Amino acid sequence: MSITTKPESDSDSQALIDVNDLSKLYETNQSIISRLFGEKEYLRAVDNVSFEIQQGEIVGLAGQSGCGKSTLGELLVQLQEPSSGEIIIDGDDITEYSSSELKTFRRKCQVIFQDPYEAINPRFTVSRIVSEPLKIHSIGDRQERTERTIKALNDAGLSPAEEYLGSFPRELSGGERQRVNIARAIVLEPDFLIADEPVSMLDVSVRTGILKLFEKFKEEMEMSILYVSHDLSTINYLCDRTMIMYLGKVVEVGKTRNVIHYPSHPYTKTLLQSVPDTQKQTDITEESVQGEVPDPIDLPPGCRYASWCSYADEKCERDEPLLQQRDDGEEASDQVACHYPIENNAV
Amino acid sequence: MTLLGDALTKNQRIVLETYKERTQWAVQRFLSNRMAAIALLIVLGTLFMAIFAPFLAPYEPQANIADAQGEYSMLEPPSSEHIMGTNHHSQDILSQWIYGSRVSLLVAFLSGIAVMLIGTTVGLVSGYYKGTVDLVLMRVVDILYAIPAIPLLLVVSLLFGSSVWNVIIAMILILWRTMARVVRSQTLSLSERPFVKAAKASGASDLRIMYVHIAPNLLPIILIEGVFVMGAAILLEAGISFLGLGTTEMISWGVMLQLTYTSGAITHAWWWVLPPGISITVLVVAFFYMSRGIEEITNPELQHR
Amino acid sequence: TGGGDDEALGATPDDEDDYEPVPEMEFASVAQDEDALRYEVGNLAERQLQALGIETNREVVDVGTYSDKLNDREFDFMVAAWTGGTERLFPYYNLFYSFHSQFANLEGGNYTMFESEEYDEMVENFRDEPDESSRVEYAQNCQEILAENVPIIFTVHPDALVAANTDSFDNWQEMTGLYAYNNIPSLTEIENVGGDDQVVFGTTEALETYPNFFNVTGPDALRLHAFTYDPLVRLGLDGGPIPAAGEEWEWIDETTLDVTLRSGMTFQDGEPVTVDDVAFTFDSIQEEGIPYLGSDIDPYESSEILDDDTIRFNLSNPFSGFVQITLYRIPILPEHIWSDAIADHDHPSEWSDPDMTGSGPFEFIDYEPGTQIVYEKNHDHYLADEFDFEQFVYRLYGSQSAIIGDIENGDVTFTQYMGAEHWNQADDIENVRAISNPGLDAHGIWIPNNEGPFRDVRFRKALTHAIDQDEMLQILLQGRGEQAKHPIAPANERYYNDDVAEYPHNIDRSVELLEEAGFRWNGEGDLLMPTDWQPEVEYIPLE
Amino acid sequence: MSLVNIDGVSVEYRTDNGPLTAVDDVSFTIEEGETLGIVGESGCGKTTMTKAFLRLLDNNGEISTGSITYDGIDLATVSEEQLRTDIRWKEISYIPQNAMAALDPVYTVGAQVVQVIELHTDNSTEQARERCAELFKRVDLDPNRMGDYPHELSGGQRQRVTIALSLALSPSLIVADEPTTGLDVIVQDQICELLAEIQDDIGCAIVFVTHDMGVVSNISDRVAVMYAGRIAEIGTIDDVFDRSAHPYTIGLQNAFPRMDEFPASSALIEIPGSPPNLLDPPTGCRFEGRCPYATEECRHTDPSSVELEDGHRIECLYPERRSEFREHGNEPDTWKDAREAEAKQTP
Amino acid sequence: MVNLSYLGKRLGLMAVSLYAVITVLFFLFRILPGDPTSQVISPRFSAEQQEQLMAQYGLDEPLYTQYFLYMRNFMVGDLGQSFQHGEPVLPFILDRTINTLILTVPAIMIAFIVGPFIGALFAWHRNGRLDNYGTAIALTTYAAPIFWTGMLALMVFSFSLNILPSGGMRPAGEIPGSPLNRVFSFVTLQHAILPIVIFTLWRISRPILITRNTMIDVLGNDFIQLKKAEGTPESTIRYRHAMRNSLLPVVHYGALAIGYAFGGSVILETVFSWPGLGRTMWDAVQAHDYPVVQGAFFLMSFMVILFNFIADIVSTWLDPRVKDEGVVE
Ligand SMILES: Nc1ncnc2c1ncn2[C@@H]1O[C@H](COP(=O)(O)OP(=O)(O)OP(=O)(O)O)[C@@H](O)[C@H]1O
Ligand SMILES: Nc1ncnc2c1ncn2[C@@H]1O[C@H](COP(=O)(O)OP(=O)(O)OP(=O)(O)O)[C@@H](O)[C@H]1O
Ligand SMILES: [Mg+2]
Ligand SMILES: [Mg+2]
Repeated sequence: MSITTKPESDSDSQALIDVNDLSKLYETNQSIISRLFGEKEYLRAVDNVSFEIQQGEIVGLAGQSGCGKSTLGELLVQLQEPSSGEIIIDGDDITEYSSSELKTFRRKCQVIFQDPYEAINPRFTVSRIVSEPLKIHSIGDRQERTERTIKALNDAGLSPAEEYLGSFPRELSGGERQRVNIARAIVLEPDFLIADEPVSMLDVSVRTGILKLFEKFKEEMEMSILYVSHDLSTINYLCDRTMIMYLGKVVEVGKTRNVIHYPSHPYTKTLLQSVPDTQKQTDITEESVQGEVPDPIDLPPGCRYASWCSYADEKCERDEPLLQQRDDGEEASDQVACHYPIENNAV
Repeated sequence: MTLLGDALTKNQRIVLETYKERTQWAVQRFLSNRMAAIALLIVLGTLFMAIFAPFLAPYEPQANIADAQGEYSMLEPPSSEHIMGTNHHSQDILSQWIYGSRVSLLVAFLSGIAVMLIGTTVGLVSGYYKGTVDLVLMRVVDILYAIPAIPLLLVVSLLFGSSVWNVIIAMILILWRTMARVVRSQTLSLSERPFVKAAKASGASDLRIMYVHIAPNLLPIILIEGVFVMGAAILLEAGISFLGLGTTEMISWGVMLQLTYTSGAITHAWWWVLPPGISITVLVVAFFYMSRGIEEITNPELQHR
Repeated sequence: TGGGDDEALGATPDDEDDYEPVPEMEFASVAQDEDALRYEVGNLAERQLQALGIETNREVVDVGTYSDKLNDREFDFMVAAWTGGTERLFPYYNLFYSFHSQFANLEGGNYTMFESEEYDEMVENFRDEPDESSRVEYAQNCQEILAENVPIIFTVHPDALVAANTDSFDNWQEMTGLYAYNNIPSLTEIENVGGDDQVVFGTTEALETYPNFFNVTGPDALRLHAFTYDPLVRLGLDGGPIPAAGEEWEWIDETTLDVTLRSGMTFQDGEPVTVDDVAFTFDSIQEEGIPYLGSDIDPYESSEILDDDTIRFNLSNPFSGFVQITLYRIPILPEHIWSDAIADHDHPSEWSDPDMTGSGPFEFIDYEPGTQIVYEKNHDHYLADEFDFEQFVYRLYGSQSAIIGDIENGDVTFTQYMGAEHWNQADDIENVRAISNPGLDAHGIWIPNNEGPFRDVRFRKALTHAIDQDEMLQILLQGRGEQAKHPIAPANERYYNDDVAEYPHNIDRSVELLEEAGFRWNGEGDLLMPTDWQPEVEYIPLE
Repeated sequence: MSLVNIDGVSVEYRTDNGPLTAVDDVSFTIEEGETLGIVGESGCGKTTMTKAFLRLLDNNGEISTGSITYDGIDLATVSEEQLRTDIRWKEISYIPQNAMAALDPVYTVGAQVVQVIELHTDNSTEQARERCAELFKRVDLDPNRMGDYPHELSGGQRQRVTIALSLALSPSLIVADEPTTGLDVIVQDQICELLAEIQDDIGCAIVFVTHDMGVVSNISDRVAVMYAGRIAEIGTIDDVFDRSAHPYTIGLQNAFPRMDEFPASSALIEIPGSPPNLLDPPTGCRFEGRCPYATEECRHTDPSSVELEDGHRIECLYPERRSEFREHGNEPDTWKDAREAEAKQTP
Repeated sequence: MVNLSYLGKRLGLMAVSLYAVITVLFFLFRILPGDPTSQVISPRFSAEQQEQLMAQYGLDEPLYTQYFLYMRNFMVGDLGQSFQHGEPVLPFILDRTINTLILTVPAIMIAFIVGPFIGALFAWHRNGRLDNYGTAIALTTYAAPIFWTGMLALMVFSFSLNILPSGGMRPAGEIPGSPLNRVFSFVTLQHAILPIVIFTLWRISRPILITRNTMIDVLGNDFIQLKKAEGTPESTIRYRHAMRNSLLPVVHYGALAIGYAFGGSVILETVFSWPGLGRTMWDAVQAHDYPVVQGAFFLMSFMVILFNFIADIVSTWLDPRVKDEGVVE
């Protein structure tokens, strides 16, 4: 087990969210045969993760599929019980909340789920979906709730909102659904929003509008947003700071500009090179990764990235690198978990 | 304010219109399935017959009818006097047949509805809470599964005596298990769906999540299974009637068939043997086709292919 | 189903406050699959009683609950019956056991709690009287008392309906009572015309308990034991005792009977049958107890062996039916087989795979519960030459229809316990001889004579008038039977008394009688009784 | 001569609400050994088009007009038996959309490859297995994984298996329907690279369907941009990306955030509105409702295909205004106006 | 190496289920109205005689003592002695089970082997004429009360045409030499044919309908399209791919059906006078012969539970995605 030093925020203000050594283990499902002939196994979906998010900040969280991004997001709103670690929001450890405290907490913290097709109840009308959180928290009377619902829909970019109130999700396009989804999340005017891959399922022509909404929320409502995505180009567009995850670990964190333009971790670099870009054209000759991602159930002892990494040596295979402040160079004021961070070489 | 008020009425109108459209669409779609439409007609016809039995039946179903000379007419084939003939006790088969529909439908609807309620609740609780609750409830279901239906029905009706109500209770006792399983497995997957997580993230209570968010999504499957249960209930009732544990206070189709069997009418009184058997078969098939009709409306997968 | 119509049947009370409705009564019968006739009688009778404005609540119970209710006297109306084995031609059980006040308690068989000193005396005379004609007179007086006091609402005496295939066997001669063809004397009469050496008895009655004799709990099993074991006497086709293992018998006095054993008899394993075996059988049954045979063994006190061939029975009390009932029902078991069994088990009934060797006309070959019992003729038996076949099969069926189908095609030789509808069917078949054998059964509706309104004879009479016995006869029995006046059936020609009080179906007469006894009706036609009602006529003696 | 000639093909689906023309009078060619990208929004008919090649349309769909000529054979009318034995897989293989679900879950992946080899060749099982191992190596999969079941492989690995499968008989055309959608960037990059390599190796033509402009620009020689059942623009990569002539293509490019700029905010412009309902398509140009340059004429006249340069064709009434469109296309205001205009029209 | 703790857990769960079944049954029968003695003990018996009988069957002990006694004997395979027949229960019901299996094994085998193929055919031609008429027939054979169809069949083949026997397992008086002879003989076949056909017709409808419905879903899966694109012949797609993928629910339903099959069908056995376990149990229920009823119930429950376990294993083989307890993840 590794000890993680907590990355220090470069901001002086009091952090809104403070996560310390958070882990989540899943018991793996096995078939009856393997149960008969084997042992119980665990999957480390989130492994000893620590970070902070400031008021009014958009933090990007990137990494390949299955690295634990969604799990981390769900931990932050207690949709999953952490296996260990603490999550301090506004000075309280939310992992110790009672169910009534949790309910109060949930007014302040909302999630936009990964898949807009799945995240809204197909049997509810738009107005019902959006006003449901108000009802749950007994906010306002019917009239007032409708007003707020309409406002939230308008804020989410669905206008004229009245036209949509009576529709069912399946009568909406993907972009419209995602907006309903967003409206539901912001109708309580939360302080903190987790946006889990909010645009990955959408057509390019509607993505942009959604991204712009987040900017607006940040600016107009001082909302803190954890923006989860595996798509670095949207993160580049939107986020103040960015965290890169690999197999349950945070491997690099820092100002977006630094992370994307001056990556320190080899993995970040690979990620960046893989982003398809209309400008990049057919020059895909850059070195690309080879080999296999290690099995998250059966992790190697050293650096998890070593098997992919072109710079890896025995040390990498033996010792697990800790997340550390980088000290060299002004541009790379971020933290990285690598024995041999890349020197200042912009992509 | 007025502006908003206008908006509201407009919204409500939209909501109403969509509901109306959807209902209309569903009805149309159901009726455009010819078998489902016929099935519905059969079930409604039987329902009509059951409700208005006293007005439709020419005789008391249990009366031993004697003619003016005090002569009984036993095992008479259909005649103008007795359109469907008489049975061995000089009872009017048409009247028995009409009254007999009551028990079948009563058994079907009551057990169907009760099974829907119980099965859904158990399934929801089990699938939603998972863990120990699930383990315990599913063990109970397993145990129920391990006990065969007809023998258990027999024991239960022996235990409580044979009456329509006891038959229904026994039926419910047996049939809720499948519903519970089906609902549970759906709930298991539904409760992992992001929209349920979203409700949770909004602070909804467990009860609210189960009944407001999850249950409506189960409606189709509950209906389909419920209608299936209704068919099964009719058959089970006929089965235990056949074994002589049928209802005593009301004549049922199952009891009619049992009488044809015990009295040996099978070899010669076709007018007595055929109607109840055919009616049971047709009604049960009708329930199945109705469930398929419902399935077709509610399962988008089936709509295009 | 409520009582009565919307109008009062008879007089309405002057002041309704002095009256209360007659309490709701429970009307019980066994379930249909156990006894269709009793069940149907219940259905009909209940409707007819309700016509008088009596509220009833129908309860259909299984046999177990049914006997509990009888034993505990927890019923208002109970459809019940005496079944008619041929030994019931001596109506000891129907008259004595069921109505003597000695049994009007929770242990006894007088379920209706009918009590009358006059009757007790009369029926005791009947029991003790060795002289037949006097005995018949006593019995007929008993019948008169019963008919006048209606302790039970007597309904019908169904005929015993049997059918036999005539292609394979002919010369069918029926015995009086229930077992018309299924008895040794009838089977000795039949002639093999089809060349088939097998007689198959088809039935739907699963045996209660078989084959251990000490386990016997019902008439069917007992009947089959008479195939493998010889009793001292058998009953002839007319129902009178004829010699079997006992060649002759002689009453020494009211409580002493000498029986001479047929000589030269052997068990099927070759051992001789001796008087010791007879004594052993009676003694062990008395000691070990076979509940079903309790009342049969009851009068037996002890036996003495007078010589190699003669045994003397000493009775504890006079019992004129000892020969016809006890000696007929209790056969001779081989001592050399059963003495070990008695020694080896807590109770001999626990011997689960008993050796079925007996001295009887048939050898037990195989028993497959639920399927069949197979017997083969015992060629050493004194009756061996009389049987015109080699094998007797007791074959179980799921339904009577199947039996009839098989009688027609010859797979079954004969059947009994038929329902009227099946019998009609069989009667229509050319190669089947279907007979409607006058029965000894007596059906009725048992009522608690010591409770509430039932205490008044007129109330009981009124109920009896309300019952349409003819409808039962015509509908339920399809005319195959007789209306009942008392527990003795007309088929019992010797004892039957036809000249007794009768209660034809007549609602007006019922109303009249009820009014006389103080009952009234309210506007809805419900029967009312005065709040302080007391019975006035509790017993009507013989003139 | 071209490998495949698609000439005036329309595909119609029978639905409860009447016939739906998913592909409407489309003509183009596929040249030997080239990669043709097809891009377009969800529901514009990409999958329908590709399924038409192998006549794999759903039961309620049919090719209503036009011909698809392959090697002199009209695929639209050839007998089912000949199609099955001569064309399918031998000549044209297929990587279906959602390829991760395209493997039979109850057979091992190796068995499925072996099955298809045995089906079309006289190879013995042993030979087929060898060939399979070869194919696995070709797609960078460990041949030992032939014994695995699909669910035991990651999404990317499954995708490789379907590619291996499609190569089994060295076809002359591979039709790949969104082979990278749903995969994370790194894997997507690997797959694209793999397809490019394979093409170099065996010289087959590839039809590559995607909705990701970035991907298509990286991999294709030529691109067809589909919109609402029509081909809005088709041409080489340079034609379509640098000399875009159709307003829709221009709009699509705007919607892509770029990695090389930071911050990139100002560049993102969404295309307002949504595609028309194909059940009841509007008269005139189908993009008219969303097009900032639409005129009255566009509303009534169905634009026909105009060839601009050699092989660069668009369906637009104003091919001559294309440079004007391109210039204004980069300004957010251009698109905003259209949106407001549309909003005004709706009520 | 077998994971003993997991195997133990599974077996433990099975044992718990069985234990619960036995316990529930034990008490269920003892709260039936009419105590068990009433069947064995004629009302004519004296109090003394009754007590003697109660003692003989251990019925005079308090309920909990009876229960513990029962459980203790149960552990050593002693299920008591039949009130009715005086025989030990276990050999008695096992013997009846053989009779039952003569009817049910062929029926279930045909139903669950042929049924899925028919269902697959229907699904393939979904909404075609074959499917429409075929499903209607399958539904009808399921919906027609089995005793009614049984009666009609008897009437036609046995009473009217007289080509098949009317019931029972063999002609009267014939004694099967050996158990093997009882099962495999021409007469048995002759007697069993009608009930087997009726039973099969009734049983086969569920596998048909289940397969059909599941397969319609499966046919919508992408891999079917790919198989088609590969040029795989239709029949291969239909049976090797689509049907195999649709078998899971059939297997689980089949496990139940096989389990219940050990108990036979009371109704069928009644109609065809077949001395199977179902009929025996029904007689025993009526006679309050608890040891037999409990034994029979136990046997069936045991089989259901056992076959469920087997089905769990079979389904992992059929569909490698299946996790514990038959759930596809
Ligand atoms: N409920 C669960 N039970 C067991 N394992 C889980 C569960 N949820 C997630 N996992 C596993 O945890 C790991 C992290 O999953 P997570 O959904 O957080 O990934 P992600 O980064 O969001 O991926 P994606 O980009 O595909 O959304 C994966 O290996 C996943 O299989
Ligand atoms: N079987 C069908 N029946 C009726 N309509 C269909 C059917 N299949 C597709 N469609 C419709 O045809 C149009 C084109 O569908 P198609 O699947 O070709 O789109 P696509 O471009 O591949 O979209 P995506 O990017 O979502 O895969 C859509 O409007 C779709 O709804
Ligand atoms: Mg995720
Ligand atoms: Mg597609």
